Amino acid sequence: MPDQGLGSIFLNACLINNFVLAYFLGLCPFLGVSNRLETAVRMGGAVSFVMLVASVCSFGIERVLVAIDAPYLRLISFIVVIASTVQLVEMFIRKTSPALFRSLGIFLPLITTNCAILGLALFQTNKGYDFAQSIAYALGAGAGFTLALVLMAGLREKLELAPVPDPVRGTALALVLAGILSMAFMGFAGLGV
Amino acid sequence: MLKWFGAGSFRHGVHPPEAKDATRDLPIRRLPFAPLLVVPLSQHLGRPSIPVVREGQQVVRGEPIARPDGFLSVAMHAPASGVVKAIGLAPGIAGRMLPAIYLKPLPGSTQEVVEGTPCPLDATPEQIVHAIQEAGVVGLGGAGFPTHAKLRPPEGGFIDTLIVNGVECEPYLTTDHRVMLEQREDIFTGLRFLLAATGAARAIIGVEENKPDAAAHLREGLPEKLPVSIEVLPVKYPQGAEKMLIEALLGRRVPPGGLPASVHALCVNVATTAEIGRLLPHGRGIQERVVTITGPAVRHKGNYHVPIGTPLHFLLETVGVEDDLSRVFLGGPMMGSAAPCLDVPITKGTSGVVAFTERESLTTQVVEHPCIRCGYCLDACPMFLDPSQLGLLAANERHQEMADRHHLMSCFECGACAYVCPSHIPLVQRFRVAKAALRKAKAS
Amino acid sequence: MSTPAPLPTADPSAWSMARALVGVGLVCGLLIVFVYEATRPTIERARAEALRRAVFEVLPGAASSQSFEPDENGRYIPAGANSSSEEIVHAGYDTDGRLVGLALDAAGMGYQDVIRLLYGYATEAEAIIGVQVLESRETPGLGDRVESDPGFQANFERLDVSLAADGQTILHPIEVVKPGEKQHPWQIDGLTGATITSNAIGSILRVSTLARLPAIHARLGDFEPKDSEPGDSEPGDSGKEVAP
Amino acid sequence: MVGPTRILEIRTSPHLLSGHRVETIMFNVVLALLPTTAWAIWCFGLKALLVLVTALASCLLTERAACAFSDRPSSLGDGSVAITGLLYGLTLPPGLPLWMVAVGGVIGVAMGKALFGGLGANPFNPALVARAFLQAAFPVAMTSWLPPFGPDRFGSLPASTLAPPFSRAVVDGWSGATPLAASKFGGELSALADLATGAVAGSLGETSGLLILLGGAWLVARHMMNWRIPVGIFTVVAGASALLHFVAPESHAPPGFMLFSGGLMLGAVFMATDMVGSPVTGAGCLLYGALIGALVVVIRAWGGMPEGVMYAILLANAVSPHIDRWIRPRVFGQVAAEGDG
Amino acid sequence: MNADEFWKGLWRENPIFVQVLGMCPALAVSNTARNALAMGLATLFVLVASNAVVALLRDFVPKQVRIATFILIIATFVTVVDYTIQAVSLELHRALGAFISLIVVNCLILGRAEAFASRNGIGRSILDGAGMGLGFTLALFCLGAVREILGSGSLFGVALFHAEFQPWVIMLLPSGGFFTLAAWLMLFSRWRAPDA
Repeated sequence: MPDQGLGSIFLNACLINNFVLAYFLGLCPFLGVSNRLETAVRMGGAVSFVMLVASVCSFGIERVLVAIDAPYLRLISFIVVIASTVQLVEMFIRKTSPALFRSLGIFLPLITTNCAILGLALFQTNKGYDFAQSIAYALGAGAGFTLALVLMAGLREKLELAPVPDPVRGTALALVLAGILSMAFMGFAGLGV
Repeated sequence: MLKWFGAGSFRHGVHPPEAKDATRDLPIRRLPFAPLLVVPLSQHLGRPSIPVVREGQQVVRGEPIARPDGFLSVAMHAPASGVVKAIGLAPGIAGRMLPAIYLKPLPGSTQEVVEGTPCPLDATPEQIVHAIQEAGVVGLGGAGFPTHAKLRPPEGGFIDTLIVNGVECEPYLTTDHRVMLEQREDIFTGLRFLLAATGAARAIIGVEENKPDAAAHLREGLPEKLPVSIEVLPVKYPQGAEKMLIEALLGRRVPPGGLPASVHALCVNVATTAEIGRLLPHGRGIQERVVTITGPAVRHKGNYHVPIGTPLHFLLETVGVEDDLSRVFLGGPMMGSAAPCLDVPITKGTSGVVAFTERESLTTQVVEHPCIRCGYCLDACPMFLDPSQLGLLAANERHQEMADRHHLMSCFECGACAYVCPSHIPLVQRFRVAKAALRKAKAS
Repeated sequence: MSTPAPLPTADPSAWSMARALVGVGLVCGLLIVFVYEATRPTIERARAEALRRAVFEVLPGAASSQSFEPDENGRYIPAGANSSSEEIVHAGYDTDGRLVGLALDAAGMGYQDVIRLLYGYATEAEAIIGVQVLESRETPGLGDRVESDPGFQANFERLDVSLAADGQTILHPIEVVKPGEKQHPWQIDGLTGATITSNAIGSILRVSTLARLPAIHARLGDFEPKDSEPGDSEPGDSGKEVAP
Repeated sequence: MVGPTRILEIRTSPHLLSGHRVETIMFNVVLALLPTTAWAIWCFGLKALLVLVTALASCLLTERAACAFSDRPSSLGDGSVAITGLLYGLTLPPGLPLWMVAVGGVIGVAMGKALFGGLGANPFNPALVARAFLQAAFPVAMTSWLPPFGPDRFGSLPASTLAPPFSRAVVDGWSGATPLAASKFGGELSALADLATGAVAGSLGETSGLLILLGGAWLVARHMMNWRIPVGIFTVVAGASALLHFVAPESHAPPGFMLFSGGLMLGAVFMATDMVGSPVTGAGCLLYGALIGALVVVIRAWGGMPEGVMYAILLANAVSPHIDRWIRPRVFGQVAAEGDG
Repeated sequence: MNADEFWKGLWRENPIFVQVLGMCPALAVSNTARNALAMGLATLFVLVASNAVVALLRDFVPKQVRIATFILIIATFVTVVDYTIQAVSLELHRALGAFISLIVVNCLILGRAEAFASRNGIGRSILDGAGMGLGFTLALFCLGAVREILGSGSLFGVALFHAEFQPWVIMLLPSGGFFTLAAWLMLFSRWRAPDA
């Protein structure tokens, strides 16, 4: 792997190859909670946080798997470790900060089986990022996810007041918006070459 | 730029065509009594007055015919000498039937007015306030708020400036203009009463610069010891609104939901002031008011003393209207309401009658388009609201959100937003519906 | 594994929970290991085959190949099967066992994402004689033409990367010029409409050649077929394979 | 005569309307676009005319069909689609095959507008949605430029213009680079005078900055355009590019070049100012303009593409609901400390 | 009605067009019909196998660890599929990339395991899995076919048009995926409108 700069990795994960708009990862929360800006922001925060946790976890797991030469356990251990770590974090947050739990915590169980999280773990492993690069990647992916979610929520809140035809309302509308956003994000292509 | 912020004017607002030329120079004339006068018992905000006459009773012009029901209510006086024909329902301006006293003037009824107990200039504030209530004085600018009710400063507060509203920013109307030219002494007398009642140290008469003659006339006759100044303001709508006028003259902004008293000011319409000055020294009550009758459909446009309760059809017949009369507004075209039918009587709040023919109708044949978010309404709204967003929310019946997040209740329905709206969205109507829905929801 | 639980599910003991998890986990683990072992030879063969094909592609004339990696002294030694060193070099030999050239990995940021290349370096001519894109997410129909466009591929028939006299650097680092303006053997004719991608490829090659060629060139001897005959080792057990 | 029971037309106040009408606004925008359009046709000849006519026709027909499909009265009368069609046509390269022009027109109006509910509901500028779609769908055709003032430009057509539907465009003859591409990839700067008058290769409407400014000035004078948006864009683009040019003159073009090259003028004056997709408050518009300007500079300076105006505006369109949310007029009399609900 | 367990997934409760589940893989690998089909079949296999095993184990696994066990089972089958595809065709594996592994988090599979297989017998669960899996495959194929036909002018790699056909590159890009799915959803909601 080339030694990509951390900034370049961040930009790449955030804008150019936005997890939602270019990789279609995390579509369920993207379509599900982008109706309200407030929930969108909180969901974005929660996902970013879990991404960071998952990134650290999977970096460690991958080191272990390489050491014991068991690549075939990668998927299963990623998912198990990420899920249980998030569970622990959730319990910890519930104990220490009820306010934070109310704003982020309720999303945590939903996120553990989210493709964006596992996707992040798998991609960073495939790309062979080192620790710092993995963190930058996770931060970028989280920021990108939040950005897409927030933009989407703004658009959907605006369109709630518009006379959208019935067959379009709902998921189809969200997809069209996502498609246009995805086209707009193409403008970022090539940043940081 | 300084002028925008300091005394001079308020921000935002619109410039509708003034259309005052037809009547501004015509002296006030008197209109004859209609064959049957209809005096609604609720010509003001607050509780309706309680009749003190019976059916068949004879009354003399100026005699009280109803007494106030509580503090937020005023007395009524007979607009003509005649017989009480009935006490029943009559069509009101909003299309609803309201209780009213039907008065049939005697054939030979004169303009003579009966006098009551005069209120001296050196009376206590409480006495003045009471006298004003007994005189049946309400805001003659159109809002119809009982004037006496706002004269008392709030608990622990004080009023330092009395503002007399001679702005008359509504297009077409020249009532206040004529009053300022013809009833100068009454205005100053009224001012003395008001200053005494409120304890204000000074008074300012605000006049828009399209009435230079009125301002000059007032200045010339200004009594030496009266702490009154006359300020000329640039022409802008809705400068006549209390909050706008206070900002324009004093640079103070009344907080949302607050009263002028919260910035130590009080606004009284110039015609109301004149009426107080005219009535109180004689212990009289309001029996007539000055009304501008104008509009393309009116043949003899002018400013008239019209007895309260004169039905619209009589009034229009007297001044003559075109055959294809299609719309009649009571009050000005910006904030006045359209008369649902010609049975509606002139009330204390009716400052003008503007009639349009089908041909000249200003808003017929408009197609409503969706909001294109041009933002014109934001630049027009004197209250700094977002009428565009409010309109969209109203169309989706999200009334609670309108109030909670977009300050719907600060809207005083001046109509500046709907006036500039290129999509011709009836914004004010939607806001009224939303407010009504909210009130209903709150009540239940 | 399908024994129904004797206890009522309403009140599971810790034991039954642990038993279920461990039981399922064990069976799953076994299944995975079994499938992994069963498919591994096929997969490795396929991978090796793909790599070899790529090496032959960028080193025309090569008939066999062997992978090398540098040891701690910078000496290139035959690489192990699972070596993941980034410094790996694939040497290609012709049918007579002579060194045709070296195939090197290179990667860099393209228009959309990282582009991974394999390029063939002819040791005698000191030129790049073939480039193969291993991985790219470039815009279909635009950026991915670098793989298919014959005009663009023609740049790599003989792209000069000869070393400077001191052997420490490249005499003329590779540069990308506008389409149709190639004048020197070290220039790459850009691809119309895919400027970024062709620039990226040029830059990936330039960076890689500048960084790696001087060191490799100094140790060319390491790649000469010494004692061991090329083409005699078993496929799959080392990086060295035979042509079919 | 006046009968007492005569029923009158009832309507709530205000009973006066200003002269503003949606139709008038739209008509004036079209009017403001005319000089640019005429100049485009003069520069590029018959092919430009055909592209513009096709763009306009496809947009109008799609709108008509969408109205019929959703049982709405025809909305062609409000003139907004005409603007979309004209603007969309002006963003296209002159030799684009007409079938692609038509595809884009259908997509732009159907997907960029009708799906969201028609006039006033489209969060993105439909003309730019159409162009972005074409850019992504037919990248080669969308970046093949023909030089202006070609010989016999009114008598002949390039083969690409009339490419049969669904067929590749054969780019014949000289395919020029736009000034931006030449600057970005070749390090060449075109003369400012050429840029301002439009004697350069590029999309139909991105040729003459002066005529676009003229149209913009007309609209600003008539209060039909929010001047803050272009001002915000120009300020940020000029400022940022001046800074970049000062720091690294060899890799960054000077501000004058940045302002007059590419679609910046057309985008800033006519696209970004689309009322539906832009914020409603004055401060919001300035911010929105600044955001577009910043994005343009970022994409032009560091992105993969020579031009970024289209993407910058689409992205800003997506941000504009948030701007409207954050920047709201402070209701009269509210004290600053109270904050904004 | 046993047959209904099968048919509902194809049409009435189609996972993608009706339930809008499992969209990540549906969009990410549907740029050619072949990839879409391969992904669909891989999902089908995992779905059927995990449904069967979950149904089998439904009385053995206590409620508290149910989800964890399901994930274990699903992850196992996904790993199996991953290696199998790699063995069959490295190229296909490269095209599908990480999205094979991401079948694990396809909400469709966990959803069926939780909502159906853990409450029903093995036969019905297999039918349900097969129906849902086929419905998913069908939907994926619908997407993939449209995207490949327009985006490359071919279907399963076979050119459909004349050589001069201009491909619509956007169809192969993410935005094209969003648009195509949106179009299918709109079509479906129109088709189903009379039922609703």
